[in-house]
Amino acid sequence: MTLYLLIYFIIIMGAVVAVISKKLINSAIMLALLSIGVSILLFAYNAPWAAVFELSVCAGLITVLFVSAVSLVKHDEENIKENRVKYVLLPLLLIGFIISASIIVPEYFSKLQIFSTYNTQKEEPIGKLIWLYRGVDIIGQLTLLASSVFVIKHIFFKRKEADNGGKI
Amino acid sequence: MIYNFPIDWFFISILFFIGAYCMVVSKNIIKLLIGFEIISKSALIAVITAGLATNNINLAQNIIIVMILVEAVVIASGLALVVKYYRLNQSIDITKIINLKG
Amino acid sequence: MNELNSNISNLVLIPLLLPLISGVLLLLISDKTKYLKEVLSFAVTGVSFAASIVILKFVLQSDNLQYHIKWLGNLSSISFRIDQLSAFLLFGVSMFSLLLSLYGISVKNRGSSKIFYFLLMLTQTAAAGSVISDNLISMLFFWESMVVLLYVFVYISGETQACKKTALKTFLINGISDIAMMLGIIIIGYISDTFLMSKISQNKLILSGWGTVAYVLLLIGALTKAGAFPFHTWIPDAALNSNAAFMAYIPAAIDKLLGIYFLARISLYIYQINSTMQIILMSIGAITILVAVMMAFIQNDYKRLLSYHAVSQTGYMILGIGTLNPVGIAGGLFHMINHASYKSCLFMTAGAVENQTQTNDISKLGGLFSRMPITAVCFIIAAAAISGIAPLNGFFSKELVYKGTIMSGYTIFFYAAEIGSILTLASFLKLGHSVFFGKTPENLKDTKEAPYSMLIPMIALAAICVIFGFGAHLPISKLISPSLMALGFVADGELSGFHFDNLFLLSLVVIIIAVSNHILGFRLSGKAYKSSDHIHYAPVLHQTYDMAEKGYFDLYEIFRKIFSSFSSLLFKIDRFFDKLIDDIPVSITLYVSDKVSKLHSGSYSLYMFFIFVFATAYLIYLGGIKW
Amino acid sequence: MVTDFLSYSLIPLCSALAIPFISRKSRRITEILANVTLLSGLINVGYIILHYIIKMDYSSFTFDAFTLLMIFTIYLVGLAVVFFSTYYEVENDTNSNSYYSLILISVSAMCSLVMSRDFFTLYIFMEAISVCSFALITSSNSKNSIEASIKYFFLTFPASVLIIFGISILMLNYGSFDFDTIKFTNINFLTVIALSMIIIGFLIKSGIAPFHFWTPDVYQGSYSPISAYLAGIVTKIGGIYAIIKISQILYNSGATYKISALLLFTGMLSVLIGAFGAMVQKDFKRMLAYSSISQMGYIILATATFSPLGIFAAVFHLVNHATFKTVLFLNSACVEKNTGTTNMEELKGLEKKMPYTSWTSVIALLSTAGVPPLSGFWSKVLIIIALWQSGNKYYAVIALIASILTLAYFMIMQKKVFFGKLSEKLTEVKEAKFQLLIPVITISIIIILSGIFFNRVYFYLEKIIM
Repeated sequence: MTLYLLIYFIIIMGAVVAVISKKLINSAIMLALLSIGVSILLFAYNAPWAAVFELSVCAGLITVLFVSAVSLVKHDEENIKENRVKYVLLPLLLIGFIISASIIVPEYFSKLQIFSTYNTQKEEPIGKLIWLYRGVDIIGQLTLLASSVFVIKHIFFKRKEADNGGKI
Repeated sequence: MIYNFPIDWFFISILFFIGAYCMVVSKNIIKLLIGFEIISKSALIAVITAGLATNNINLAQNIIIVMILVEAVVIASGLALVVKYYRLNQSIDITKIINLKG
Repeated sequence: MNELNSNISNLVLIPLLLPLISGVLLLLISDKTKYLKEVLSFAVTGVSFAASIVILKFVLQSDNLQYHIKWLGNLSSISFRIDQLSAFLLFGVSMFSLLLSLYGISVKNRGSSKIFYFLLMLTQTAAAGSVISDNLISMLFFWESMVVLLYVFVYISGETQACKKTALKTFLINGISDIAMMLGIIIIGYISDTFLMSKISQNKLILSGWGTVAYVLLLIGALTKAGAFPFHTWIPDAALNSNAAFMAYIPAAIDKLLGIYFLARISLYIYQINSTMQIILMSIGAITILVAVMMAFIQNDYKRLLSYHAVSQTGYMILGIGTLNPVGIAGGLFHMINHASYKSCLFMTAGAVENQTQTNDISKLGGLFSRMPITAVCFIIAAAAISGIAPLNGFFSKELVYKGTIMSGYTIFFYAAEIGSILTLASFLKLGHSVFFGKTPENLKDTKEAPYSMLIPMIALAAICVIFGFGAHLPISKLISPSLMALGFVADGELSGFHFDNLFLLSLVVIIIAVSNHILGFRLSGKAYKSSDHIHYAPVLHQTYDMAEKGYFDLYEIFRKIFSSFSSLLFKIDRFFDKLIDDIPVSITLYVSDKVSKLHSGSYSLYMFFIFVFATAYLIYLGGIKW
Repeated sequence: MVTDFLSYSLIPLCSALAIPFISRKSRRITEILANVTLLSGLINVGYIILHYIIKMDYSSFTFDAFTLLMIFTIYLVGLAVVFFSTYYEVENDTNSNSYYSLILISVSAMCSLVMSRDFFTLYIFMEAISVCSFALITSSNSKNSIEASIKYFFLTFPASVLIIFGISILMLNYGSFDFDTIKFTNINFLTVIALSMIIIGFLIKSGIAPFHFWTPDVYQGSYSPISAYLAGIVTKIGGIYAIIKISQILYNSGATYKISALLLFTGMLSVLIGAFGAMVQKDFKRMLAYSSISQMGYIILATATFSPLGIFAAVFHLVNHATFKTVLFLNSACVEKNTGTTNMEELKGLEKKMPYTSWTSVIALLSTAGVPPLSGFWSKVLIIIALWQSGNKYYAVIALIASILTLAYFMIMQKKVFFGKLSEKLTEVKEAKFQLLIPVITISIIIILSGIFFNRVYFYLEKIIM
């Protein structure tokens, strides 16, 4: 039980620091920490496949994307004068939220749990599940990937006269 | 390690709050995207907790895998939009784009 | 008798349709033709007069003449039924139309003269129609058309703006009273569920509940047409603003005939009126006599004085009809035709004088006897007739009326009538003396006699006064007693004939009083036309006279004030609703839509905040445990 | 997944993927390929539907009417937009050929969304559609379009999170998420909460009242044909379609009191905000955006009654709204291209210079406002009757009054833009190219025909509730 609390603590800390940090690079790194925390949690909940994907994609790819985007918009970062008050305020608000949520949320969801009727007898193996029962999602993922390719291609379409910057 | 459904949802709500706060408050679009990312993580945890509560973890894993893919695609297009916005406006301050109003 | 009856029956249509068609044709004739219009109208009225005489003769022999035309399917039928009374009236109406078409030749009107003749002939049609129609609805139809013709008649008979106002006043008074009459007729139709007067007269209606309401409404209609007391105010104004031809034709003759005919019909033929209503009728008659004659006495305008006398003479007829005994009714009817003749003759003399001297003010006139002898003679005969001097027709009909009032027992009305005739004689002495005798002012030195077209009708009417006077038994036996029988009253004893009884002596006393009063007035003021001043400026009378002149008692003025304030109130209410429905909703909509579009300030963070807040609010609402 | 229409979603997907390889040299081939695929799909679906509508015998009708109708609308609007945009920017060919492949992918994603039979597939395809539309919005490469796209990206993001939360709660109750298992097993409190979360998610996605903040900005800012595409079909399929599906699940279970109360309130709110918002708008496209919020509100009102007639009216209004909103936005695109501005103050008396555009948009406007002979009237009447029959009479009355408001602001706009006196700046304006008018005219004809022959359309629509 304490292990979960520890993992959750890491995740919450990662999130808070990611939001508060002044420099984008720090917040990107903190975001990676957050993803790693989530994948550990998944391992803890013995969902290995999900954890691996989470680790590789979110911690890896998305962090890389973020870092590259941050580096791309580097010189503009200085002149956005964010007043720090907003971010300093976050921890206080967070503590207030935690206290109030701790009263309402667990009690509400335990009541919800009473209602839940479903309980699988036998678990299908994940392979069969993905391919047979959730076969349709494959088409979904295919369309999604195709659309993402064309999205990137369309957004960075080289106009003859206007645009100069190519892809990163 | 005994597992407790309401506690998980308690932490999910906290994560959701942090993400929401970040998205509402921050001026820098990248910071917005980070808030976006935090909220997606909370959704991910929600799915796995539901899987655990009715112990059909494999279905939860399946959904999480697809969600990760979706999240990656969306973040990629989000960042592409940000880069394009930067290319056009030379700034990534969300509070500057208010000429569509009324 | 039947085939005779059939071709006689379409003879009925002649006094009706012939003037109508020729009137319309007349409009087509261009103005340039000389005298064609006058000749045509004279011929048409002559033919219709002849037709009325033939009908009269026929009706006197056989009982009555029926003629039905289906109209609007069987919803209502125009049915004519000429009994002796109707024939008598038809005769009177056609006679006066004939005389007036002759008189009209030398009268100048606004616009072309053919409109005058067109109106004259249409009035003849309307009057003939309303007199002979048996069905109340068809009578109403002709009666109401008279109102429009009246309006146009007054409108074209004068140039001034005041003439237009009088036309409107005439139209309103007559129009409203006609509406009252229409309601009365509808109620009668409702009570006796038939509109045919002959059928109703079988079982006469009694004055109870709706009956009284109907009777009162019809009474209003009849009195207005006859020009009795409360509704008479348009006649003096018309006298001032319109020409003599109109005054001689409608207010003097046609209106009196129709009004009293209808009064006779409703109070004697359709209804069995009780004693209270009788008193009311007789008191209206008496009041009309006194009030009108008092007003007439002080006038200095030739035609206005005559118009007030016309109103006062109506009082005698109403009094006569009101007595409800055969003698009184005969007196009323006889007085009706007599009055028409001498009043119309007097108005013609007024027209002649006005035509020759271009003024109506008697103070500027004088000594015209030597210059306009024929007009003067006719004036004297007519004046004598109206004031009831012995051998003339006025005396006989007034004598009958007096006998009727005495027999009915209410002698107070008799005294009122006598005082009335005294003042009538005094005012005519004043008029005659100031216009025809005395010193002629220098500018009237060379006035010549009026043209023949005016003189002939005057002479004819004066002759009628004399004939009806000396040979009184002729009209009574031929016209009055048959129509009495038609009304269901039998005249016991000899109606006509000259008998030296105290009534005759009384009339002599009346003459003496009037002459002495006139001489007194003359001595006092030294001027003929001022001979009425000693009464005019008497302490109490003076104020009432002034108020009457300014129109305080005039029903029409009172209503006009009330209505004008009422309409301004309605206008305010309308403006209020208009604002409520148009302006307020539009401004609210624009205000709200402005607020909604302001909500979109374009800033991303505000939008994001709203979305998160509303999403959580919805979740809390939906997520509540008790679903 | 209903597999008998699979071809409708796979063919556009394959042609989209094929485009970069085939049209290496010239753009013409891309345009032709895109048009042909959509045209063939439309003809195919159109033939099936019209065959039944005209013959009116539904004995051999085995398909799912609702899906078929949706696919027909998707292909109709898709083809109109593609055909329009091929001739819209001929001079400086700004659209890369990825523009057409993106549209084809979004068409295929929408078709597969319509065919999906469980919530998670619904979610995936919804995400695919929104990703495509992010890119499509930016295709005019102007500041406004990028701003619109970013706003669309961030403001509709909470929708997907809420839907995932809903799905996770659904997992507590059911092993799998497809509609039939949910519909026929017991619906307890937990399912109601889950479905309501999903409904809120889709409300945000379809730009309904409290979450309507992104709609005006996106429709005004985005590339004109794409705003027609978005308003016409994307927000409908990606948003309201799912809500209608959920109402089909819930409509005879007793547990819907709270959800229907909420949806009624939301529908009415969006009708009013749309109507009032549109009253004072200066920009033609922004006014159309507000009017589409209001019309979407009507659809939500119809679904909120959770009655067969309600669903019937909602579907019919959805199809109608798709047709006349596409016409209006395409016309606004023509107006913008020819006169250079969409500010209603400067546009006066357009009818004299651009008769076809004006008359087709007048027909569309009248149909939106619900003027009798046109199809808009029938759907509005059905909505009001559904509201009345399901007992909430006040909403019916307010809906009626709001439709008068709609007529009001359309009349104001019409008098100002089309029928006023020709302003001097517009004297040399020419009518839009004929090719740009073909899609608009065909859709107007469809509006008129479906209005006049409503009884035939009625029998077809009846199949949806069967």
